[in-house]
Parts: sequence; structure tokens; C-alpha cells
Amino acid sequence: MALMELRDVCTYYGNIQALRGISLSVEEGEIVTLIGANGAGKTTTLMSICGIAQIRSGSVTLDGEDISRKSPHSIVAMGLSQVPEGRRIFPQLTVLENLDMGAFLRRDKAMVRVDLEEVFDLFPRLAERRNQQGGTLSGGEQQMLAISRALMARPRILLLDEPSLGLAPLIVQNIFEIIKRINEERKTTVFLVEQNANMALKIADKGYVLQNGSIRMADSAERLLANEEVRKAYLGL
Amino acid sequence: QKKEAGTIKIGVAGAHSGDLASYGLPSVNAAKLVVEAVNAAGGIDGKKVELFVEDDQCKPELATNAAAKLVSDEVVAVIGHICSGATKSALGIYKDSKIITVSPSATTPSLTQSGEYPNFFRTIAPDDAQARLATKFIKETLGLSSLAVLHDKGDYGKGFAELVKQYAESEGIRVVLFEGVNPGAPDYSAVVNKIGNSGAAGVVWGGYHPEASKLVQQMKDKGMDLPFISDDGVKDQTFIEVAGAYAEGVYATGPMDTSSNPLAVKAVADHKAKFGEEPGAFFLNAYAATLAVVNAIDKAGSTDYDAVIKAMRSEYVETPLGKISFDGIGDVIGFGFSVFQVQGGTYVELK
Amino acid sequence: MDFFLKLFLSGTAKGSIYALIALGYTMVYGIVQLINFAHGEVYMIGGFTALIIGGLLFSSGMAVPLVLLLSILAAVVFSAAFGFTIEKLAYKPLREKPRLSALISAIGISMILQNVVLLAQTEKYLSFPSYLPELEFLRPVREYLNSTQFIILVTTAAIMVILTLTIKFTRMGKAMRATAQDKHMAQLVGVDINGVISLTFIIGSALAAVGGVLICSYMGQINYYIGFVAGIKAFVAAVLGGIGSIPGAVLGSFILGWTESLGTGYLSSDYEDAYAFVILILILILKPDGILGKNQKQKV
Amino acid sequence: MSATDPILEIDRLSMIFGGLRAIDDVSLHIREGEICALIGPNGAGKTTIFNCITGVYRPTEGRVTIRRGSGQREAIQGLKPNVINRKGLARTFQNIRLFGNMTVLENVMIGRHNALAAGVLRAIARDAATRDEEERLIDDCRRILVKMRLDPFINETARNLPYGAQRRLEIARALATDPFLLLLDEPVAGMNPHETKELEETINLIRDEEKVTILLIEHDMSLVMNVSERIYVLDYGRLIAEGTPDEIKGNPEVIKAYLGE
Amino acid sequence: MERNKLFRDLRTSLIIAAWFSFLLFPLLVMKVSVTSGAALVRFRWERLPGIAVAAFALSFAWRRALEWNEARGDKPSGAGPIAALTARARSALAVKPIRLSVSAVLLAVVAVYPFALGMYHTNIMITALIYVILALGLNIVVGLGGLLNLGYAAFFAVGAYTYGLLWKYAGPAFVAAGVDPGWLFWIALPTAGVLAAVFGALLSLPVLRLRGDYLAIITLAFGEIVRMVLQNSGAVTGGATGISLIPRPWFFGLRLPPRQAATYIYYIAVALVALTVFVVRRIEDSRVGRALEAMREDEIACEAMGVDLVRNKLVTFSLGAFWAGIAGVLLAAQTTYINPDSFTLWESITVLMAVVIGGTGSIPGAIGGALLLKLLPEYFRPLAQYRMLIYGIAMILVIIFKPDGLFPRNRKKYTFEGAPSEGGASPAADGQEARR
Ligand SMILES: Nc1ncnc2c1ncn2[C@@H]1O[C@H](COP(=O)(O)OP(=O)(O)OP(=O)(O)O)[C@@H](O)[C@H]1O
Ligand SMILES: Nc1ncnc2c1ncn2[C@@H]1O[C@H](COP(=O)(O)OP(=O)(O)OP(=O)(O)O)[C@@H](O)[C@H]1O
Ligand SMILES: [Mg+2]
Ligand SMILES: [Mg+2]
Repeated sequence: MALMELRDVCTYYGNIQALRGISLSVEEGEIVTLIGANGAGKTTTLMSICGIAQIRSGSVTLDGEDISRKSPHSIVAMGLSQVPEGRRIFPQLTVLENLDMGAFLRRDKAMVRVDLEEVFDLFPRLAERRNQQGGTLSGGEQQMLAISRALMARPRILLLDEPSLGLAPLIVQNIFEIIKRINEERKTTVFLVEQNANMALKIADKGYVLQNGSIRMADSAERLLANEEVRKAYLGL
Repeated sequence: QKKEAGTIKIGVAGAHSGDLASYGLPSVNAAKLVVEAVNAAGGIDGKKVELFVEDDQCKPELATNAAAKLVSDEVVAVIGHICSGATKSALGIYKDSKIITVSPSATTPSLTQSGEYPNFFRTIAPDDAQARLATKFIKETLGLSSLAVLHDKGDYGKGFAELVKQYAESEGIRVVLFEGVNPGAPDYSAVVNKIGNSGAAGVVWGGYHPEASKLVQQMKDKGMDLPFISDDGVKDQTFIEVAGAYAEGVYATGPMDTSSNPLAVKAVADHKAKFGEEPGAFFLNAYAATLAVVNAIDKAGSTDYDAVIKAMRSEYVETPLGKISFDGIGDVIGFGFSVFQVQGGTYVELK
Repeated sequence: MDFFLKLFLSGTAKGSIYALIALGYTMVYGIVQLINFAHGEVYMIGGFTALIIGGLLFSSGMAVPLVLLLSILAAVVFSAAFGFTIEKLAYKPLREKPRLSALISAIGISMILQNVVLLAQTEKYLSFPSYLPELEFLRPVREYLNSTQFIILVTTAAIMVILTLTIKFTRMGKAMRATAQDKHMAQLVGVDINGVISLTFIIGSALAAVGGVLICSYMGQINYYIGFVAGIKAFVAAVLGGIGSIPGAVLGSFILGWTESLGTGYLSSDYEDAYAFVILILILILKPDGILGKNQKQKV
Repeated sequence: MSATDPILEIDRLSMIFGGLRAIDDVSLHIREGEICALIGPNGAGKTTIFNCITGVYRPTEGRVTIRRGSGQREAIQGLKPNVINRKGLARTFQNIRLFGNMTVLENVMIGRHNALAAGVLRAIARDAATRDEEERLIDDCRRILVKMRLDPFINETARNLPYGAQRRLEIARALATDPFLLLLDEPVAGMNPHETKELEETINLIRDEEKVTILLIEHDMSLVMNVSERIYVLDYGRLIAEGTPDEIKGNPEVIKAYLGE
Repeated sequence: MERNKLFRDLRTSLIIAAWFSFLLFPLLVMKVSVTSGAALVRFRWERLPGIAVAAFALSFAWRRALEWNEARGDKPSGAGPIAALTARARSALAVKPIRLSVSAVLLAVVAVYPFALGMYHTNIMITALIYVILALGLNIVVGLGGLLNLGYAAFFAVGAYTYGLLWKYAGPAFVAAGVDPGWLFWIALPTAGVLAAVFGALLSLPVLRLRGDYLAIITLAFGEIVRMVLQNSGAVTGGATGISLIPRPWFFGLRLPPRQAATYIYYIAVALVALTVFVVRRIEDSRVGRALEAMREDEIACEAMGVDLVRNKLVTFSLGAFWAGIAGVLLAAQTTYINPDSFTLWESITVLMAVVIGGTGSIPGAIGGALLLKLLPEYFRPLAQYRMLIYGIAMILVIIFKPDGLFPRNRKKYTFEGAPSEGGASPAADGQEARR
């Protein structure tokens, strides 16, 4: 059984249909990437999964349980965590408090402290800024914080919306390595949305191409990387 | 609109909602009680009396609307309004439409003394009469040489306070403090401290009872035992209810004690029976106003404006305030004013 | 000097009265950014509930301290229930809507509550019996500070400390702050924002009820309209201190109390409110986010 | 004055937030007609420099001066953003800040706010001159939109535009203010390689046809290396290198701090 | 399935009924009265079943209504019967003859109103029209400028007192010279507008950098200070006693009886409303209006585009104040009596409610909102003491079911004709479809 599955999901903003019946599945331990042009509906897909955007029809299941009518916080409590589009840092909380919020549902205080150190190791920049207000961080620093905050939850399944956006080249490489490592070491399942399709497909097991609110292609990452159409439209080659 | 044969329409206007509703609603109850009694006794000349109740929230512009409404309802007379300001703005309309207006509570002297409003009457003394009486009492009976005069900044309270100040100074009493306080504030301890600091020998309050009770309470709490003299906005059983033991010893001017008047006893008892509680402010004044109107129409034998006005001025009527009539400018005659003091939980008239 | 001390203390007492109401105000504002106009009415209802329940218990011959305790408890329970219900009914449906809509809803609720009490109880002022104990040690200085004032002051301080610590350090407090800043993101880290918001209203209203009982005991009277004026003052105090900040609300209240008291004492009480408002304007010109408010300037 | 006299000069600029020195004694300059890039690790202070230039922040120390055409050199640090904009400096924002509920056309119209004169009274009277002005305005805006290849979206609500189009609209709106210097903050962030390529052309076009000098911040090295003539590299608020793309690519310090590999 | 839902619904309603019976018990069932310091409580048990039943029924209806409302919101516009109707009405209005005849009918109704309905209705309509002007003015500040102003009544007061004081001080001279003091109205009208505008500019100058609710509270403070000054400077303004016997506007030297005077003032008010609408529309559709729109969306971006925010806000404040001043003169002329009680915080709040309930930023909204808010309580008069309660409930119902107001803003959007229409597919770069 797939860990997470979307079946014929349709989502609307007011009367604009953003998702037109999306079906996809993510197996435990996989890295799955979703690519697509701007406005294809990638972000909407993530928001539909975690319940922020109400889906109008179809279903989302996690561990076989239908979560499409559950409230976001109880979905999160099932082990899902997200790096949302636009970073959504709590602007008036410090870096440390933001990270703390990431671990909001965790009870294992000791482990949280260990994870905190780990995150600071990954992004030394954040360690330097630990007492600065989140809202005054630079764009890239906020992005690092958003990723770290999601990691602090030690999720079973991690949703990432364009994690490399606004990061320096050196860090971008890092980010993909980190994702790969987390997936391998912690057995975290990863669902990755990226503009940098090249990098994303390189670390992913499986990929979906979204166009205009519908799944256009679904295949293994390698095959998508090799696909002419994909190369032309999304990899800029 | 056709005039329904057989009914005499009387309006009741005043603040029935908003922050001043507690002064307006008792007059509605009073009018209702009178009208019920009149109708139960067969009405006036066989005609039933019908009440039209209009709210003005004590706001001038709403008062004009209420007045216009009553005009279009073709009332003969209006019991109201409650606040002087609202009364002023409504009176022009009543005057032009020839409607008699009897206020139970509007005390601004100019309402009658300006001579602008021949249609206006009131069952309450104008501020100057009370102020004069209060000053006389302060000078002659209490023999105070200095005063702190406070008021609630309102038309009524400040008017009274200013007159007392004026009369007192002309009598040679020093007014060492003259200030307005915010009505409704939770705490007056700063101004109470100031009274203490001013060295005043007595305190005059122009305004209503809620503030008065806070003031006396806070004064006594601070160990200040100065004579406290106020107006008929305070000469109200509610004041004693609210201020409790603190009310003891407070002076207030007000219409002569008519509480033992059988009509007053009955009115209060009726109120308790019908509404389940003690009546509120200006209840008896409104009761008397309604009786006066009913009586004048009865005596005039018609609802003709001039005839009724004439009857208002010439005929006496038994009311809870005593046997009253009105003088040429509309002020009430037939029941004088007295100074009262709270003694043992009730206002006792000081002869 | 003695006069100054008296004025200062009465300002302090007045400030703590404002603070009792401002605390709940600022708390609700801090979490949902709503100027909760109905807060003053909840305070008034707290007072009425205490009067009613207290009266019932007292006339049944119960001991005074117990009457006090139970009537405060009743006030807290019912006010909290009101706060909870109001939020669910009138604010929650408007959460994602323009902010002014919720403000209008709050004004509507305020009108409804006032009129419900006016109609179902009375339009008159009622005497509010004080069940508060007379503290012996204050007797010699009662010219400066009486028992009720003292009790209000202590209660305010205690509530402020507890609330500040709760918000700063507990899990719930963190959830509240996160909810305040970004509701969607708070949900995405697992915060049950409905629960948090309900709880905020419950706590805020419970505080209002405590304020209702204590302040009415101090004034010795109650009426359906006392909430409106008090609510506005508390709102001003909360803004002065930096709205959303708990210590700010208390500080703002004290500054308001002192200004009014000293202004009355040395100038004239005619302009009592004006002094408060002038101070408010001056402070906000110098510190646009209030005294203890966070600078919410966003980085671009 | 010579033609190579810089049109923007930043002299020993520092910006301190609390105890944090976000910009530390930075001096740089831009000459007329150049395309320059400002790069550096996250949090190096790039956006802060833009904010100091455009008046969002008042620099703690240092001077920012401009010279337009053959005019006098004037200091602009500490002036208000709208005043600086009127002097001919326009910018885009790292986190897109469009007027989301307004149409594409309207966004650009706001950009031309200062090119028009009608005040309140003339707006009420709506005299002939005002009507003319309004008509010309729409034509002007359309011309700019065509240039930015946004004309297909002209009546769309800005918020509903694809991300790439939104970035271009930010540029169009800035261009509408008739700047001589355009500051672009991460113009291709969130764009796919294809869109990046297109924007590269657009940037060149703006410089060549509109004669606008450009200073840009970007993390996408393909764009930076392709369009810019000179590059400044910032790290921890300090300037660590300056040079042509090739020089920068080979600079070991830059590689270590920023580029990687 | 359906049955299940119904069952659940009923159960929820039962719980809610129980909850409200508990919640309202002390206030509605118990009744307190205090005699000689002791509170006495009476139980009105007969009310309890009523409360429970009402709560049960209302909660049931409430949830249904909310559901319906949500469904309505989700539906693509143009699907609901009402939407279809408005759409049809709109397209009909686009045809010139129809538009003309509709306006003619409207004009005729407005013109004969005072004759058809009598003095009371004319009077309340004048009050309502005064509030329409106020709401239109405040709408400039709140709707267009996005600045929350809770002290708007202050400018209203400036207007009313301009006329009042002119009358008080210049009136006797007029009378002595044998000139009808009603002339003063026409002098006061522009003077009051300008004075209020100047006040608006002066008062707002130091505080314009404040944001959101801080601005709101400062304006509230200003409003209260102005009222206090009016109240306390009795020597000049008459203090709490106010100024009375203010003359009605000059009418060719005739002293009109109240009924005709009301009609006359009604026409003046209608003309002023028309003027206000005209001016506000012109401003909205201008460079200034666009800048305000942008300022509301994003101040930082707006400033970066060279828009002077301070100047814009100042203009907004004074423009708003201007109309309040005008409305003030009308008020003074209508009531012939003014005192500070007409300019309390409640007045400011009422106008704000009119703006928001009508639809923030919308001109028909401001008009509709003000008419509703001022006329509704008048028509509620037969409800007597339940009036304000019902009024509060009505307000909440409106705002919950129409959170964007009754007539939400339908902003004129600048468009370029000759471009593909919004609905059409626009060829975007490289075959990607334009997002819609
Ligand atoms: N809040 C909203 N209201 C209305 N429409 C929206 C909203 N958010 C997104 N949309 C529309 O839904 C569609 C899908 O948007 P979405 O943000 O999911 O795309 P995306 O694939 O994440 O694009 P990007 O690469 O720009 O992040 C777009 O057409 C967009 O215009
Ligand atoms: N208002 C502020 N208060 C405190 N610190 C600030 C503020 N603004 C910026 N900073 C700090 O200054 C540093 C520089 O920020 P800046 O936004 O200029 O970085 P940047 O070079 O643009 O980075 P990025 O590439 O991530 O956008 C950062 O470390 C940031 O945390
Ligand atoms: Mg997206
Ligand atoms: Mg940056």
C-alpha cells in the first residue's frame, strides 16, 4: 500500500479550478518529485494534501486513511511536515523559536535538542543568527530556516515546495544532498516540488509532470530526465 | 392618516436605549400606568388614550426624528423629552405643529424663561430655582464658607453647578474648586483627593446619582466627612439603594416630599406590581406630567391646542407630586422645593 | 508631596482597574488582531453574574468568603462561556474575511449584549455589594489606598506575571504566538488554531469577569452600560502599551491612570480624558508601536 | 565631466542592525550604460545595499551619490523612497510586491504616477489637459508592456499571473517610472531555465533600447555570467571581489565563499 | 446517509440548546433586584423552555444558512439566480435608453418623495442623507485610503459648529441689518467644508506614519478631544448646553413652516449627495484614486514607485473631512440645535458601520449602508425597546452573510481595449497557457 495517495483530486480557488483531477502515489521511503511550469498547480497540490486548501472532490489518503476532511493540524500530527511556498517564517519569533515551533508536536525534548544541533550544523548561518527575529532574516536565510523548521518535526513524510529558491549556488547543492541524506538515514519519505527540475530528478526515484492542473506524465526519474519533451520544456536544454 | 375616532394620542419621548436609557425608561412606565388607569376608568370623555413611545437616545438629531414621527402620528401631547438638548431640538417641531410638550426632567431654565416655547411645560423645577434653594440652604442652614462644586459636564449637571457657583459667590461663599468629572468613570479618587486638598468645607454635586454615589463612597473611604449637597438628579431612592450606608447624611434639593402622598404611594406600588421593581428616575415627575395632560384634555373637553394649553395653565390636578398647575411660561406651580437629607436610609425632608 | 503621593496612588489604583480589562483586550487582539469591542460587555456580564449568583448564595445564608469565591467562580465560568460562544458565533465565520467585517460584528455583539442585559435585567443602576474583605493593615493608610484598590492592584500584578510567563514559556503560549503571526503556518506545524483561538477568548473573558467582580465591588454599582466606557479606556491603554503585549497593557494602563490622576489633581478634571489622549498621541508619535510593542516593520 | 564618471557611487557605506554589521564599509560605483551584478552568499547584505540606495533604510554610515546626465552629483542617502525614485532610481523586490488586485495595466500606470500632473482639483474638474494626459498614459503603459512581452496579460489581475510574468511585471512597473538606473533583486528566482533565458534577453534589451543602466542581484550564475559586464562580490557585508565575469569565476575566494565546486 | 446527517444535525442542535440554556440562565432566567444592599433573585422558570426551544431551532437554521451561504460563495459567479439577475440588470443598464429611463424613474422617485410620504419620512430621510454624505466621505478615507478613522465625528462637529458659531456671533448682526440669517447657511457650507479639511490635514499630519489600528486609536483620541473642547469651552461654544435656534437655510426671504422647510432641506441634501458622489467618483477614477488604490495594496511598493504616501494620506484625510464638514452644516440646519452629544464616538462608529456594511470602498455601498443604518432603526421603532437588540442582530447577520458588504466594491478597472478579453486564451510564452 502506498504511504500517500491522491485520487482524482480537484481543488478550486473560489470558482477557478486549480487542480483538475490529480492522481499520484508516494511509497514509503521514496523521493518523489513534482515538476511543472509556473502556475501548473504544484503548490496547490501540496496545500490540498495538508488540508489548507479544501479539495472539492477526490481523496487524499495517508497510510490508507482518508485525510481529505481532516483539519491541517491533525494531518500534521500524522507525521507530515512541510516547507511551504514563500517560506512562511513566523516573523516575530526568533530563529530559535521558529525551530522550536517546528518541533511543536514532539515530546522527546532531549532528541529535539540533538536535532537542533544538527540543523545548526547543516546551516551554520542560522546558528549565528539564532536570536534574530525571523522576519528580519535575508531571503536565503529564511529559506534555510523554513527547511530546518520542517526537519525539526522529524516527519515521516516531508513536503518541500521549491526549497532551493533564493539560495546561493553553494547552498543549493547542499540542499539536495541534505534531502538525499535525510531520505536515506532517517527513511523519511520526500515529496519534492522544484523549478530546478534537473537537480530534483537527479535525486528522485519517481517524478510527475504537472501541467495546467493535470498530471501530464508520470515515470521514473531517470526516464523523465531522458525524455525529450521534459528536457526541452523544464530543463532548458 | 385618518384619525381613529375615539382615541386620544399621547406621545412619550426620551432616551429609551443607549447609555441614558435609565433616565428615559421610567417615564415610559409612568405613562403606561397612568394611561392604563385612565382607560380602565373609561378613558377621557369615553375616548381611550393611546400611547406612542419614541426613543431619541438623548441625541438632538434623533429627537427631531422622534418629534416628526409623533407629529405624523398626530399626537395631541408629548410627555418628554428627557434631556434638555433633545428637548430643545424637538420643541421647534412641536411648536410649529401645535403639540403640547410636558417634560418630566428637562431643567434648562431657558426652555421656559426664553418665552420661545408657549407649548412647553415641565413637572420639574428649572435649575435656577433649585440652585437658589441649595445656595440658601448652604449659606443659612449649613453656614459653609467655602465650597467645592463638581459636575458631570452635562447640560443638566453643569447648568446647576454653574448657577450654584454664581449664587454662592454673590452670597460671599468662596468656591475653591469648580470642576467637571467624567460620567461613567470607574474611579473618582483623584478628584476626591483634590477636594481634600482644596480645603473646601462642603461639596456640591451637579449631576446624577451614579457618579454621586461613587463620589460619596470614595470621599468617606478616605475619611473625608464633608457635607455633600446635590440636586434632584440625586434625590432618588436609587441613589440610596446604590450608595447604601455611604448615602447617609447626603443633602439633595428636590420636589417636596410627596412619598406619603397617597397617589405617589399608589404609583410606586402599581409600578412594583406591574414591573416587579422599584421605579427609576423621574418616574413621579413623568407620572404627574401624564396626569396633568390627561386632566387638561379632560377639563378642556377637547383636544384643541389652545383650549388644552389654557387648561394646563388654569386647572389644578392631583398628582403624586401634589396638587399642581403651570404658570404662564410653563413652569410647574403648586409644589415647592425642599432640601432633603438621607437619614436612616430614606430621604427626609428638612423643614 | 503628600498630595502628589495621594494622586499617584489613586492613579495607580485607577491604572490597575484599566489594566484588569486591558489584559484580556490585548490578549485577544494579540492573537486574532481583532479590536474586540464586546470585551467590555463581557466584563459587564461578569459583574452581573457575580451580583446574581452572589445575591442568591448570600441570601441563602452562606458565609461571606465562600460567597465571594463562588460568585467570582460563577462570573468566570459564565463570562468565559460567553467569550467562547461569541467567538464561535460572530468571529469565526469572518476569520478569513476583511478585518473590518469582524470589527463590525464585534460592535454588533456589544450592542446585543448591552440590550439583552438592559431588557432581561434592568436599566437601573444596581448597588453592588462588596464581599471583599477589609484588610486591617491598610486601615491606617486608607486615605492613600483602600483594601479594594489594594486587592485589585495585587490581582492585576499576579495576572500579568502569570500570563506573561504562560505566553513566553508554555507550549500553549508558543502556539498562541505562532497562531497570531501566521495561522496557516501554525497549522502546518501542528497547532490546532481553533482550539488556541477558543482558549484565548476563554482566558480573555475569564479575566474580564475577574475585572467585573473586583471593579464593580470597588464602584459599588453596576449597570448594563458600564462595559462600553471601560472597554474604550482599556483599549486605549492596551494600544498605548503596545497592543498585543501583556506587560504593555499593564504599563499603558498605569500611564493612563497616572496621567488622568495627576492631570486632575494639578490641572483640572474637565479635561481628564484629554490628558490621557494627549499622552497617547505623544507616545505614539514617538513610538508608533506603543511603549512595549514590537516594531512590526517588515523587511523588504 | 567625463562620460565615465559614475552615475551611482556608493562611498564607504555601512549599515548596522542592532549589533549586526550587515554592510561593512562598502564602496562601489556604476557607470552609465553598464550592467553590473551584485552577488554573494545568503545574508551577505546585497538586498540591504539596495534598501540603502532606494531609501528603505537610512545607512548608518557612508554616502550614496548619483549623477544624472550632465547634472550635478547629489547625495541621496537618507531621502525618502519616493523622492529617490523621482530622481531616477527604480527597483524590483526580492519577494515580489505587485499590487496584486490591480490589473497588469494598472500596475504600470502606478509606475507612471509622477509622469502625470493632475492633482485633486484637476481630477475633479477633469479638464482637457487631464483627459489628454490619461489617454497618453494608457498608450505609454502599453508600449512598456509590449516591450516586456506582457501585452497578452494586459487586462489580467496581477495576482493571477504566472510567476515569471509577475517578475517581468515588476520590471515593467519600475521602468514606467522613467529611471536611469534600474535595480533588480533576484529577477529570475523561481523561474525555470527557459524563462531565465528569456529574461536575459529582456535585460539586454532594456539596457540597449531604453538606455537604462542596470544593477542586479542574482543567485543564478548562468544569468549573472551572461549579462553582466562587471560583478561585485559581497560576503559578510564586505566587498571581497570585483571584476569581469571571468575574473570572478576564477577568484578562489569567491569560489570558496560562494560558488562552490 | 442523508438520514445520518439529519440525525447528527439534530443532536448538535440539542447540545447547542442545552448550552444556551446554561449560558443564558443567569441573565435571562434569574432576575436580580437590590434592596437595601442585599441582592434578591427571582427565578423566571417559565422562560427556560422558550430559550431552549429557540436555541434549538435557531441553531438548526443558523447552520443551514451558513452552509447555504458557503455553497453560494463557492458557486461560479453567474450561476445563482441572484447573480443571474444582477448580470441581466447590468447588461440591461448598458443599453442607453434603458439606462436613461431607469435614471428618470429614480430621479422622479427622489423628487416626489417628500410630497408622497410626509414630514416624518422626509425628516428621517434628511438624517439618512446626512449620513450618506458622511459615509461617502469616510469611505474616501477608509475605503479608498485604507486608513481606519474612528474620530470622524470630530469633522462632523467642526462643520456643525462652524454654522452654529457663525449664527451665534454673526447672526445678531444679520438680524439687526434686516438680512435673513438663513444666508449664513450658504456661507457656512463652503466655509465648514474647507475648515474641516484644514482640520483634517492638521490633525493627521503628525500621525500619518502610524499603521492600522494605531492610526485608528489616534483618530479616536482626536475625535474625543475635539468633543471635549466643545463641551468645556462653554463661553464660546455654549458647552453642553449647545447652540439653539439655528436658522434654516435662506429661501428667498421666506420663513418656511416646518413641513416645507424639511422638504427644502431634503432637496439641498439630495443635491449635496449628488455632488459628493460626483466628486468621489471623479477622484476615484483619477491619478489620485489609483495611487490610493495602490497604497492600500502595498505601501512599500507604492513608495518605491515614487508615490508620496504622506501627501496622499493627507489628501485623503482632508477630502474625507471636507464632506463631514458639509454634513455638519446640514445637521445644524435640520435640527436647529446642536450640542456635543451629536458627535460622540458612537457617531463615528455608526458611520464606519455604514461604510463596512455597505461594502468598503463602494459608492453604492456607502449610500446603501448609510440609508440602511439610519432608516432601519427608524422603521424598527414599533419594536420599542427591542429595537436596538434587533438592530444589533440584523447587523451581525448582514456582516456574516455578506462579509464584503451589501454592495461590494466593483472597482472600475482600467483596461486596454484591443487586447484579448480576460476570458479569452492569451497566447503566453512558449505554448504555456496563461494562468487564469
Ligand atoms: N489564492 C489563490 N486565489 C486564486 N487563484 C489562485 C490562488 N493561488 C493560486 N491560484 C491559481 O491556481 C493555479 C495554480 O497555482 P499554484 O500556486 O498551485 O501553481 P504552482 O505550480 O505552485 O506555480 P509556481 O511555480 O508559480 O509556484 C494558478 O493558476 C494560480 O493563478
Ligand atoms: N531589519 C533588519 N534587522 C536585523 N537584521 C537584518 C535586517 N535586515 C537584514 N538583516 C540582516 O542583514 C544581513 C543581510 O541581509 P540581506 O537581506 O541584505 O541579505 P542578502 O545578501 O540579500 O541575502 P539573500 O541572498 O539571502 O537575499 C542578513 O544577515 C540579515 O539577517
Ligand atoms: Mg508554487
Ligand atoms: Mg536578498
